[in-house]
Amino acid sequence: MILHLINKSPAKSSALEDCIAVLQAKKSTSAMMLIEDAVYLTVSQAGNEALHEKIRTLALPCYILKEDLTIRGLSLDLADCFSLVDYAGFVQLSLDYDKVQNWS
Amino acid sequence: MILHLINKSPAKSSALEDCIAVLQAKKSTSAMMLIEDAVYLTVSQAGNEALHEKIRTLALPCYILKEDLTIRGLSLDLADCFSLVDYAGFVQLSLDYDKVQNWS
Amino acid sequence: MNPKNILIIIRQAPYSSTLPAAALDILLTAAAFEQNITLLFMGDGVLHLLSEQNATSSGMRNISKALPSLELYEVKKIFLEESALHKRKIENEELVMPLATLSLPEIAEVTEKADQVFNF
Amino acid sequence: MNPKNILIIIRQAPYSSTLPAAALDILLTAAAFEQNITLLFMGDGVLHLLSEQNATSSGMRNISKALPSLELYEVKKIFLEESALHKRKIENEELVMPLATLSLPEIAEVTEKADQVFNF
Amino acid sequence: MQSFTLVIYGSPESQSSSTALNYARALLKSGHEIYRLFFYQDGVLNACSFNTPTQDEENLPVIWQTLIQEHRIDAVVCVASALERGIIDAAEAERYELPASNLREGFEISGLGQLVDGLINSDRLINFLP
Amino acid sequence: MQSFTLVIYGSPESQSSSTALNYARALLKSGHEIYRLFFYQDGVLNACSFNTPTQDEENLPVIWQTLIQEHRIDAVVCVASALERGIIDAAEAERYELPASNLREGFEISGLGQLVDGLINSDRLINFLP
Repeated sequence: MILHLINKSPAKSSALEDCIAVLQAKKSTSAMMLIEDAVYLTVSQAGNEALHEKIRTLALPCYILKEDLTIRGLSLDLADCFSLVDYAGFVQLSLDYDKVQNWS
Repeated sequence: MILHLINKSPAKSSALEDCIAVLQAKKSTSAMMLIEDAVYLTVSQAGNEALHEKIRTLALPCYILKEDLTIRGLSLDLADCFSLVDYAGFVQLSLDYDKVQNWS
Repeated sequence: MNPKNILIIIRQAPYSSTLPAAALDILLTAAAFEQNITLLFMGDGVLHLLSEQNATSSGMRNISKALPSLELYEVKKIFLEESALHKRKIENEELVMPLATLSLPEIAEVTEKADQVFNF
Repeated sequence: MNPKNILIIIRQAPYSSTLPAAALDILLTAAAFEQNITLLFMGDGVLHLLSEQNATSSGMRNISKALPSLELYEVKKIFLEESALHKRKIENEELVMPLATLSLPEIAEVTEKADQVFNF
Repeated sequence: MQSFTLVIYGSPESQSSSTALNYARALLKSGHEIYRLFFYQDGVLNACSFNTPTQDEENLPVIWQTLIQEHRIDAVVCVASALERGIIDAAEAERYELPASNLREGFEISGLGQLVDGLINSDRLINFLP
Repeated sequence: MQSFTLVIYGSPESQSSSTALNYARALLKSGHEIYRLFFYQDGVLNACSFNTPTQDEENLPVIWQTLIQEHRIDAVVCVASALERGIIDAAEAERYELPASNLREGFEISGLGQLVDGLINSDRLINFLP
């Protein structure tokens, strides 16, 4: 049970894709947590929507840090593969899972 | 006549692709100069080879900074769409073209 | 001496880098030196134009608030890449200010005409 | 107290970041504290293993030279991602040292078993 | 109550430093404790005492310092990263014959062993990468 | 002979600083001249005088300084970037009541106007982005 912490935009890093590849390889009860520029994944554009579909297929939680959407002026009305959390929720998730693993 | 200077790996940035898109849009006598992590483009792997083909189709020079291949242990035996230059060549190219435009 | 044609392109998304803020500072300084300035938003750079940004807890500068005041500095040529909004499903109404668009061939032309390009 | 299982993953290419060098320093320190260490090269991280690197003019640290000496620090579990070499058309003979490979399901397993992961 | 070690790798100019700060505040507010803050790589620039931003920007080193002093947090700056980046304490200023220290009060310079100690002795170690 | 303004945006830890240095040496060797070096953003960290790397790494601020002094190059550090990052000259140390300057000899703090002046008055301005 790992909380995978991703902080780079999918346009700038293969972090999310590489993380998904490992999660696809072996069934687990892990989750993804997207912060900083990784929250640009929520913007509805072609490349992002393919990733949304991969997350749906994984059927694992994908949390989005609300504050990082707000400062970027991005919509809080998210696709169904995402859940919003605030910093308190982020801290709690860090404890709910066995460990936090970064992908940058 | 622009020398387009690119310093990021195609895995980390859309710089090269965005540059190519502008070069495709209007015929010119510009050139590309790849330094630092952009020289990872020379590694023969699937995504890179599609970009090599785009550069061939553009039929514009694509210069690679030799020192940046050497420090990375990459082969100097390059695909036919590339030309090797050293720092002196890089300086000369900066003068041969009207201006240098970065893509990062 | 004639003023130089300076093209400033912002391509990086907000908060991913300090370069867009650096671009804005170069623009304001060049404007003070009475140079001829064009500002262009390309790719993820258009995200700076979203009107609802709120930088409070980020520690980074937000340039969206400064954009509407650029006219005061005689910076009137401000454009965005034609397809950048559509690709991100962003509507014109979501932007801090309305802007004219440039197609890729037009961008190529503006770029060629500039004496210096800062492409961040 | 039992030693912790620490997994250090290097995914960034050489010279693009100082994080791989940071990972090596964490590894050496954790080894000195007698922790149980696994080192894994994934994706572009395998490029650190190319033997012909020469950092002289880059101003950045090159970790490839340090790798063959890791055994002295009792770091014996060093792996690379199975498909990473093949994808880059790199041959085993081009590497500074021969390494065992891990498939993605094996990587998932090693990751789950670790107490702490540093993934740079 | 759980204890956390937070490792900060990014400079005050990187958003990751603010993220770590917001995370630190949230965990304290939830009743957890910080075992140690470890400033590593460019993160050591958060411990500089010479920053005097002129713009409307926040002075992150001051905000970190306030948090550290109010909550009496152990805040360690990696010595190797600090020396490479020109952050020095009084002892190093003397040793290298430099005119002054620029390490902010509340921060302490030490080795990477303090990161590994945090890993061993706290419940969670969280990395904030730039 | 052509004149160049080089703008350095990256810290000594970024490869872009070394690239700019190698480029500067090559252009001088080819008989051209440097109108100005302008250190901007994290590039101002190249002008820090407190760096004392312990490792086998090169001390880039020292190498820049040597080049600047040997060739009497005009080396300007952006004031806003410097104040944000804790690089101060003697005047600012006094103004902000800080104990010492950490601006390396050979470098001078000034405004972005010097970048624009370089753009106007040299044949080429080259940006070295991190």
